[in-house]
Amino acid sequence: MKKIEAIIRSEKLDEIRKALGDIGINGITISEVKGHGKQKGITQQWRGTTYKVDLPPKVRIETVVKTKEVDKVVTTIVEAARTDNIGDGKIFVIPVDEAIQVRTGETGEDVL
Amino acid sequence: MKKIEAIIRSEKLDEIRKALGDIGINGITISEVKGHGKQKGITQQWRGTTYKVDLPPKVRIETVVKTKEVDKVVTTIVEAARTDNIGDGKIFVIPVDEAIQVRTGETGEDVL
Amino acid sequence: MKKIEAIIRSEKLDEIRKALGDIGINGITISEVKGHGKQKGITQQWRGTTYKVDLPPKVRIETVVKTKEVDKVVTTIVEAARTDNIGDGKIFVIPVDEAIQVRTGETGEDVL
Amino acid sequence: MKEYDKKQAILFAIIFALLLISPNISAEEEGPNVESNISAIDTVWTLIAAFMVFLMQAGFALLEAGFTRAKNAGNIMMKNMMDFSIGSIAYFIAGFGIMFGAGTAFFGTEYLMMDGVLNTTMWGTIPTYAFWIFQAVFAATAATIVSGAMAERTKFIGYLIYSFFISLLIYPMVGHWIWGGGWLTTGEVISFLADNPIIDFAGSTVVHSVGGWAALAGAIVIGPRIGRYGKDRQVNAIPGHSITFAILGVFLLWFGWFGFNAGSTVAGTNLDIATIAVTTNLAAAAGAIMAMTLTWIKFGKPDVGMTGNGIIAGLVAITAPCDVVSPVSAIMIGAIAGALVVYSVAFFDRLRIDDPVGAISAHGVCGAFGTLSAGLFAEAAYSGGVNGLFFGGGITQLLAQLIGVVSVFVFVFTAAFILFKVIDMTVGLRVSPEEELEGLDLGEHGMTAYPDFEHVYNPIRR
Amino acid sequence: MKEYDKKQAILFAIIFALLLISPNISAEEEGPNVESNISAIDTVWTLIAAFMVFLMQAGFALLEAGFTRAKNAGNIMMKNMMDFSIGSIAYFIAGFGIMFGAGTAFFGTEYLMMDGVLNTTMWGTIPTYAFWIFQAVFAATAATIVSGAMAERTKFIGYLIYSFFISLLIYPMVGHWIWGGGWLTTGEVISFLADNPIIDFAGSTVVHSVGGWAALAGAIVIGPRIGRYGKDRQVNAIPGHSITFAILGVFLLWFGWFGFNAGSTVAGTNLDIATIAVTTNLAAAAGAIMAMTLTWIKFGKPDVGMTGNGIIAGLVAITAPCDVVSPVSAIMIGAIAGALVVYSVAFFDRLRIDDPVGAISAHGVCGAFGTLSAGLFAEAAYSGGVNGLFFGGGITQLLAQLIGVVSVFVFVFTAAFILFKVIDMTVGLRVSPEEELEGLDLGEHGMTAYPDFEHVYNPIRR
Amino acid sequence: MKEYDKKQAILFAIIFALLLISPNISAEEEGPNVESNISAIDTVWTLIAAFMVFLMQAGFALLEAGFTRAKNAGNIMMKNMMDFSIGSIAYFIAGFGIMFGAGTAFFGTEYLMMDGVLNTTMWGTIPTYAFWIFQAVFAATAATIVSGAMAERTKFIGYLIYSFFISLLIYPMVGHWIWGGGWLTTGEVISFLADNPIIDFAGSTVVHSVGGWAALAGAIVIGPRIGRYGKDRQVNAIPGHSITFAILGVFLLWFGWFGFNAGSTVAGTNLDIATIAVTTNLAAAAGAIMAMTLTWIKFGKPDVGMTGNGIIAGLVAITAPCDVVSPVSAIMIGAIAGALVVYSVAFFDRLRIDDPVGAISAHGVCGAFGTLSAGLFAEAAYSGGVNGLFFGGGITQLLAQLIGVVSVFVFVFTAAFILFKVIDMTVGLRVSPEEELEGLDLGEHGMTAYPDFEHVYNPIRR
Ligand SMILES: Nc1ncnc2c1ncn2[C@@H]1O[C@H](COP(=O)(O)OP(=O)(O)O)[C@@H](O)[C@H]1O
Ligand SMILES: Nc1ncnc2c1ncn2[C@@H]1O[C@H](COP(=O)(O)OP(=O)(O)O)[C@@H](O)[C@H]1O
Ligand SMILES: Nc1ncnc2c1ncn2[C@@H]1O[C@H](COP(=O)(O)OP(=O)(O)O)[C@@H](O)[C@H]1O
Repeated sequence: MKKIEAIIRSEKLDEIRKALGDIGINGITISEVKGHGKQKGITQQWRGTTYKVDLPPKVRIETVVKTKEVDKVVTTIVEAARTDNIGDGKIFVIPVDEAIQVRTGETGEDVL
Repeated sequence: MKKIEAIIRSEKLDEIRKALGDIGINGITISEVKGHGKQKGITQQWRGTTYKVDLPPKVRIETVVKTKEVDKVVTTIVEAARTDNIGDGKIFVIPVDEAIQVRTGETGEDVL
Repeated sequence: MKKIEAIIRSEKLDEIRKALGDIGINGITISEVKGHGKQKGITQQWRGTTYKVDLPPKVRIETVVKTKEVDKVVTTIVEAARTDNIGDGKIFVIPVDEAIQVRTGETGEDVL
Repeated sequence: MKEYDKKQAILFAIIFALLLISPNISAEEEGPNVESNISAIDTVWTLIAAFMVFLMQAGFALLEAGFTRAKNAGNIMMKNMMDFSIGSIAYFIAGFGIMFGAGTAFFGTEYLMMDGVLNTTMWGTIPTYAFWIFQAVFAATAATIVSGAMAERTKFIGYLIYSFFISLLIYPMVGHWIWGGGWLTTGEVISFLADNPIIDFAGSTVVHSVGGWAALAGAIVIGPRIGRYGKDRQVNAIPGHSITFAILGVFLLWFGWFGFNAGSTVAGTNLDIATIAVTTNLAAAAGAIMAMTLTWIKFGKPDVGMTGNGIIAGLVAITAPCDVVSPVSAIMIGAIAGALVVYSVAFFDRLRIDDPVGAISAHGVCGAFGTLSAGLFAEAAYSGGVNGLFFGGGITQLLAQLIGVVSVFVFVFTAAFILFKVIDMTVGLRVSPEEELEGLDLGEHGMTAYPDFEHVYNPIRR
Repeated sequence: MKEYDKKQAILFAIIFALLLISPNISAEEEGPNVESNISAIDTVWTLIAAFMVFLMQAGFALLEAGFTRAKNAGNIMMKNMMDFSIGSIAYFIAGFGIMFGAGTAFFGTEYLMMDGVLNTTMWGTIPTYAFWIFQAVFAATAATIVSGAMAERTKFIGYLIYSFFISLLIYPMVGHWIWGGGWLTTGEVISFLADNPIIDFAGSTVVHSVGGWAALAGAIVIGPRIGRYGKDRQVNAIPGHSITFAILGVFLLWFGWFGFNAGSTVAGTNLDIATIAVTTNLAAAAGAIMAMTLTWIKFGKPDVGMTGNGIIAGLVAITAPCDVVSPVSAIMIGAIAGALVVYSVAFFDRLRIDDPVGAISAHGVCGAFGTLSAGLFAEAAYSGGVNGLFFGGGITQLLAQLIGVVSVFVFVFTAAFILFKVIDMTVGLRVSPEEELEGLDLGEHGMTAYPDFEHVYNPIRR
Repeated sequence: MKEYDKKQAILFAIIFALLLISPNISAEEEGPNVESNISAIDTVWTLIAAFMVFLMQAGFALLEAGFTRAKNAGNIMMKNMMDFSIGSIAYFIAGFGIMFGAGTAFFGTEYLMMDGVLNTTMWGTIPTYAFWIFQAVFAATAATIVSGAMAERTKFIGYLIYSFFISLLIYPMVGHWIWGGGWLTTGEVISFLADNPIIDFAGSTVVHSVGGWAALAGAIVIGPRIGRYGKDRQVNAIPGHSITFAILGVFLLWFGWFGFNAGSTVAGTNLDIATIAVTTNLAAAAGAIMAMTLTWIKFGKPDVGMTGNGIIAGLVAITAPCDVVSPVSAIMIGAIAGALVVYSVAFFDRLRIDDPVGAISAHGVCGAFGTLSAGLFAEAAYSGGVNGLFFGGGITQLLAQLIGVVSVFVFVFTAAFILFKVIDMTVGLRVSPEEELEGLDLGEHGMTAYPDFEHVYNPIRR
């Protein structure tokens, strides 16, 4: 099992969720994060002082999937999330040892 | 060391924390997430239009524990978090290479 | 590649970001979490009733770095985050299998 | 000028002079005169005061919403819109008539649907409709007080039914007893009261205690919020979601209260309105200072929410005696109320009666105290005759006040208790535990109040 | 006393008596008298009413901000500050003169920069400046209505230009027709209207329909928000970010509306103000109850936001007939408006005309209905003569009302449509899709409204 | 009718006529008459204006809370409740007496605890108590201005002490000089002023500059917030947590300001109130437009918060000259103030004097400018005599104004500086850096303002 962490543009969330649904991925966890890679900050102003918000808000999608599905999922996300502009985001693949379904106590890739 | 990520019902947080405390687990990190596995969304209405919020809010508990404690911790969480209804949540176990305590700079399982 | 998760005092965020920037780490993701290790809660009051908020808010910095940079990054964070008081935080190092840049589809350590 | 003309002129002058001197005769036909201006001044004053009291609805809504959790904010705003709306209609249908109509010692029986009041006046100067709107916003105040005490767990439909009946019946009946010529100001039931009618100038009892005691009945019938009380006298804090909204509510209430108290002259030509504004303001200020000081001593830090309650407490207490006491006494009364509310909130928590906003304490307890304080602090120079216990008047007036306080408590508590029990047994008074946990906004209205913000799951605080 | 003296005395008494009886002569030189007090009462009343109407600006701002997303809140508050500011100046420069100046049947041509009005009065009693400020806050109300319907996508500069022209030209022209002695109340164009002038006491048409129809034109020209409508009649909800702010806005509007309607006598000595306050209040209450009930039936749960709209709908509808109908009729009118707004909101969504706050329905549709309702519900006992269709007056008055409603719709819709098109083709009316998605606060003002809070990315809701 | 009767009748008519013509004789004994109605109108007006000014407390609270961070919101609401409460009591004890009592050229010595004022009047028409409440809300305004400039770092106990002394002493003394018959309007110290008393109608100097200069002293003594200024003139933005609250505050202030300025006639029978309402409104509007335009030019985008400040600036500036200048001049004055505030805010930041809400600029600087502007823009047609520099009056009046501005600055800045230093050296003026970082809500009151929402750690913005 692998956890796929994708940090993406907020506006792309709907599209990605739809794309993931289409390839049969249902379990996802979403959280609000901020961050930067090579993207520049946004300049804002407040009562006469300008400043840079260099931590633009992003959405993080996490989904734990079967190891054999990793490539498909990554490709799907890349396709849906891509705008070809700086700030499109990053995806990380992280090993997962075990997954447990709370309701049943079952474990293994089948609970995903 | 393993990181145990449990995505659970918000209402169960107190109970789980107590249960973890009882088995000697102190270090935990909590964050607000949204997501879905097989749980259906909630229907809401706004000035005459109904819509589905299909990303119900959840709480994520993360705790990094000694490898030998993993089973005990998972079992404890499952017991405390379970309501036998859809939406009870999932637990993932993720390998951790190292842990460092900032205050002292110490490393290893003892800092947990 | 490794993901370094540092859970630190909010007030230290600026300093740490600066320090990481200085050693050439640009990609970071930040999120708001709550938690406790050995730190005690804060007592608050509300209209005559006192209560403990035992989940003080923290900031989590995540940065995925090349394996060979891990030590340098951890040391940098420890130095910048340290106040020698309880509540300074913890750092975890987690293995990462792969990283993908959404904009280009490129993979590998070079996208970090 | 001939003699004839002269005579006419004299006659004319006499008639004219008489006209002005006994002005009551003239008003209608004669066009503008001193009397019609009095009417105008009194009407303008009464209406503006009524509008200010109306704005207290917003104050109550924000105080309640701010003092409770985000997951119930929509429900709370809705309740506050609807209790005023339903109350207005109920008070129009029969409430006003039960309160101010002639009838028995216990309720009036006139003015159904305000029929036939067009172009009539009340108290000689203001149109009956001006008086109606002023009284209608008062009725709505009594009704809305209960909302706060039963917040975060009351079924919406049950709340609507309660709103209708308190505005139609319970409040108007008490109002009749004290302001409508009923038994508490006449000798019909207790002859002692004929000479010593209860003093409740702007309604510490008529409005606030009625609301407060109905709130008490409601809070008892409905029970505490889930998680509010632990074992062994453990009281768990459930902090409100926005102190900013709550204190904005306090400011709006304070503002409206000037209309509430000073407006109760229903006459801008009664210059007592100046003194009343001063006593009202000083009592509120003293209530704030006292509540702040006490919480500082008791808990180590001055409590913002409770200080807001101290202001309300001071305002409620001064409402009855605002025109019979001196400004210095007003400071005393406000300060005592500010202390009372702090201890009273703790007291009801001890009894495990859960009142999220402190309505029972601020309106019920301080309303009772305020009514009694007229029997303690009244001074002839202000009251035009009556002296209270502390100013050499003995306990006569205090006794009258006590009779009023007790009888209103007994009646309102009983009536409201029955009303809530009946609601509970029919449509249901309380939402399910699941709905309560997830919030009434979702359960009752299918919405969330702040969908753009990340919410925190707030565990019960110990 | 000699005969001579006697004669003098008689003469004196006569003169004095005459003086008082025909009071218009006296005011200036004589020092205080009944007449000067009338002026004072009327001025005090008009000014306070104007201040209350001013506060409606805050109500509109909060209603709009609360009903829309957090990412646009700063822009919305800014628009509401600026439409009032720019509107005040525009109305000072020429708006007032176009509206109330003598001139043609279609617009007035006096009072440029309010030159020379110092120490003059209007309607005999109040200073022209008192009348100006009362009218200025009305003009600003008409202007600000549009803001809500075009929220979350309008370019700020375009909005400013629109604000200027509605306050300078469009609103004043309609005002001239109905309140300024223009063709809708004289026989110049349609002689029928000379005997049956349109009744629009406080401006259901002059203010609210003007705002509502301009909003309609604006919403059509600018198009719906991104994601608002899907395929196949799919309407996606875009919930607002704070129901608490929105309903606080409703309360402030309700409060201000008392000044709006009752203040429109511009005379505190006109005791109709009491009846007007009552009809205004009851219509709002009935609107709330009806909107709540209907949403309960239609959607299964009572809708908080729509109930707030129901209140506004009731208030808008009663604005025209508030002084010509009975309180019972006011309840009817309010209830009908409360129903209308629910269906009208759905109707415009069917047409894919996106109005985030329901301004077109509440102000345009209910304003038209309210104006017509004067022709249906007017009663001689209240109106001083005119009876509506339901009270035996036949359709005469209704016809006059209809002419007013239709001609104002045609003019305002056309004028506003052209105005928005011209803005669109020059400086641009709509922000870029990128800016809309990321929020106008950032794009137009380089800021975020709530930087200390974690925001949720709110996907479009289906 | 016999000759005798005739004579009597004539006599009667004469007496009656005389009675009405010289009305001062009659008031007390005669029952209602023209004079008593004047009293009533003036009292009603003064009280309602006072209530409106009271509501400015809510406006100040929201402006300050909105312009600062969420972690201090509870503390800010608390300060705003308490400065009014403590100020009310202090002004009751001795403040009013120092300000309006007879005494020396520098302070009055009457009215301790308002003893013996019952049934007395001021200015002939209104009860002393009506005057007191109007003045008390003014005193509280001066006090609360400082709160904003010292926000987010002031120890609560220190703030309370400051509040007490500004309301008891500093503000009343300045008030005495200008409104209480003190040296700035008599010739006692500078004989030139006897003929050219300073004009400060509603208190640009008495209220706003006093607040503003005390704020300057406070901001200097306490120092900037942590992280506010970097190296090399670097100014870091610390955005406020809710622009919606802040602009709601601006609207409430604008509303209250109508009472502040027009109410300062303390007479509704003085029809200047109409002109004053107009000048007040136009100055605010012009301030908004100017501040918006300038920020647009300077920073590329129109700034919402600064536009709010522009409104306050316009209002502060017009406060002194509101009854002596024409509406067109009012637009000028407002526009200049709107520009001034933009540059002044930048100027104080250059000096590293940290004022989170811009109080020093809006109230101090624009208050001084507004006072001077009376010497520039006064016109005899409005002022009843005095012409300013731009209207042919030469520099005489401007000089008088300048003397007033400078002497008040020197006195208030010095007195407040000493007061804050003493507080600093005794109970402490500033919280610890740790408390400041974590927020005063936790440190001072053991609470958080918005516990149900996820907060963002907001780094200092560069
Ligand atoms: N090495 C990294 N470690 C952790 N998070 C990263 C890393 N690189 C990028 N991110 C996250 O991904 C988001 C998008 O990154 P990216 O698209 O690379 O931004 P940019 O286009 O500016 O380079 C960032 O906001 C950050 O939260
Ligand atoms: N495969 C997964 N990957 C990541 N998160 C998941 C996955 N499956 C479930 N989750 C998270 O766990 C939460 C609860 O899941 P679950 O109990 O499976 O929901 P349900 O009962 O509807 O199936 C979801 O809201 C989601 O945040
Ligand atoms: N074992 C753990 N697993 C997950 N998170 C932890 C663990 N230990 C500590 N944390 C996180 O690190 C934060 C700081 O921890 P720490 O500095 O150890 O607190 P303390 O100083 O009280 O021991 C905590 O708030 C928590 O979020």
